[in-house]
Amino acid sequence: MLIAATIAIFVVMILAIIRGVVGPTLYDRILAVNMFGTKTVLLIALLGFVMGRPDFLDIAMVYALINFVSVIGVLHFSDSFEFSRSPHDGIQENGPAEKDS
Amino acid sequence: MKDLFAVVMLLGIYGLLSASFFVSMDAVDVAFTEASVGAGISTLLMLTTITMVGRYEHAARHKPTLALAVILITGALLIYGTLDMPYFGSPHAPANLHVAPQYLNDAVPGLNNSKQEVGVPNVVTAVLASYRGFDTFGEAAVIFTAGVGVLALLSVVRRPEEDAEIDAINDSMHQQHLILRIVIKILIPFIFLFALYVQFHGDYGPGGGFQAGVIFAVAIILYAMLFGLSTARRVINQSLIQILAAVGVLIYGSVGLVSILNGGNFLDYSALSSDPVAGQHLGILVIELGVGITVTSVMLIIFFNFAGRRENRRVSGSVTGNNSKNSSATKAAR
Amino acid sequence: MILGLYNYWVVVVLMMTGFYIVIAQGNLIKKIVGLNIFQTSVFILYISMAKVEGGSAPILTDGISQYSNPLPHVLILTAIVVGIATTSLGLALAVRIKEAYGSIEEDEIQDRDNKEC
Amino acid sequence: MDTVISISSAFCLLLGSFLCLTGGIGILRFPDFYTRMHAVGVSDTSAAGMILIGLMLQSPDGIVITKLVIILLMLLFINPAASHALAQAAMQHGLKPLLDKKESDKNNGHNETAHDRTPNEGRSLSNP
Repeated sequence: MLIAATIAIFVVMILAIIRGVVGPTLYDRILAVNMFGTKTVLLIALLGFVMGRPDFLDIAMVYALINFVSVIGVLHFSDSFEFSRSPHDGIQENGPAEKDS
Repeated sequence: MKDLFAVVMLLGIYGLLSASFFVSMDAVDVAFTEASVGAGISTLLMLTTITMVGRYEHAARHKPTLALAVILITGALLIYGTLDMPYFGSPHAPANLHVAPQYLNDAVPGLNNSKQEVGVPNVVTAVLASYRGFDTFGEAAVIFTAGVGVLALLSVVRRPEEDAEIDAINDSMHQQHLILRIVIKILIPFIFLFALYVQFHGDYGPGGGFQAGVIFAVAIILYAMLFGLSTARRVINQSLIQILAAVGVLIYGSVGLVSILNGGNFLDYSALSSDPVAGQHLGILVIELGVGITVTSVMLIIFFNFAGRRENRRVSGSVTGNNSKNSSATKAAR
Repeated sequence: MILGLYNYWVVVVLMMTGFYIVIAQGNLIKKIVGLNIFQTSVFILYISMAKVEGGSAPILTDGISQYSNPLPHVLILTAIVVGIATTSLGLALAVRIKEAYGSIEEDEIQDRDNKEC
Repeated sequence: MDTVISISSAFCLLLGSFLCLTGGIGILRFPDFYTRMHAVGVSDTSAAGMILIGLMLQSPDGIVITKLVIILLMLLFINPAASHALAQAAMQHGLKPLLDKKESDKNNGHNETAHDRTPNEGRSLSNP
């Protein structure tokens, strides 16, 4: 059962990576990273049980924390991103999202 | 990829991935460090840099054929070289036969009739702090040097009238983050508690000075990001952390000197106390503390300098920034 | 079995990816990212060499007799922290270069240098 | 008692993995950012809760359970806050939800321009 859950999480991690690579907008990528982080927390908790030494959950805690910090940091810095400096600003923000539909 | 932001995001994912790889390879301490450093701090620093140097790369690449040829040849040679290497996971690999069994034996009381030298269950901490104490001392010095280097490269002299302007920008920007601020306020004491646990539990579980230092720094960085840099500057004095960075390395070095004065060798903790094992415990605790202080303050120095530089640029460029924001808004509205 | 060497091949592929980025890309930030990948490949090399078949994490408890090799873990642990320190130094240099030259593309910097000479 | 615990733990783990998978498919297949975020935000938190509860039922001693509870609490704190911040930032940066698109596609082109203009004007007012 543990193995099945681990495999499921692996699959979801791969899906998240695909979204992170494809992701048309900035926020899609942040979302993918956030999701990947949560899945890593679960994966590490599961791996501890699979390997029979479940006393290493500290690492999972650190992951949860770091994941949060990096999402907040990314948002903080993307707020003030100097998008205006790039020539294809409007296209980057609106174009691909419309293409998806 | 032209968008450097995507590159950094993927690097963050890569850091998380390699950390989970380390867990599956039994290297829990390494995974701990990589989690906090590789996925957290380095992503943040890269992002700060990108906000300063621009988000898109715009040069066309030159012909990559030569580079491709070089890496193909090198890669082929390296793969040919691996043919002589021991198989993956083999217990008889040379790397696993020499000093490592001795470290493990020393740590296990009563195994192979060895005398217990360090008596710390976490062998990684024992090796890090005791057997290879010189190495770690060098690492602490390297980190300190890097902090000094960043300080020399990026430190800015702030004028007081700019502070007010920065405050105004921060206030307007952080009005929206009310929920986050409350969550963070609740969370930060627990993060500090957790960092202390990691710091002093390093003998018995994964953790130690390096990791705890990074977690401490992360908590303060979180505060600085949500409450504004100048608020955090008021809480944590800049010159204080610069002094603390040096104090950490000095604590480490002075442990070595004390052990010399007590008649041992440099960093020989057995001389610290009448009971060698108790001396080892004491020495490891103190030098982990030194490492933790150094890492925390160097990480803070690095972050504050990067972010401070960025804020200064933003203030000086705020007029043009506003103009272009308006123009882009009108462009979008059309 | 030659397949028992696969961990080294993964390391070689990663290392060459990082190397390629460092030599073929003109953007300084990308070069730093490439260095990071290169660095991580070395970490993976060490850690995978430390893994022992049937071994467990080197934190001693009762009832487990086979542990992985702790020595490479120590080396890599410190290497990671030093790596972030050097990375931040590199990023700081990139910021200064951007301020001095107005660009972080290698060839543009080269052009400006040539003009000034 | 043992069988009850192991069965319920297995059930929790399976449910958690299923929720995980739905979230993964959601992030890949949904058409725009906000729907993707909905998929991730909902499934992530509940899947994490389910899997951690499943692990708690299996854990051998108290300290492990305590750590798992702490992780669960942290996730319950952090995930919604992060999702909230993300959505807010996206909204403020002017990323439009894909609400009116389908309807306006069914209707004629006139409607689309009208729909498109309203959110843009709102944005330029709120973001001078």
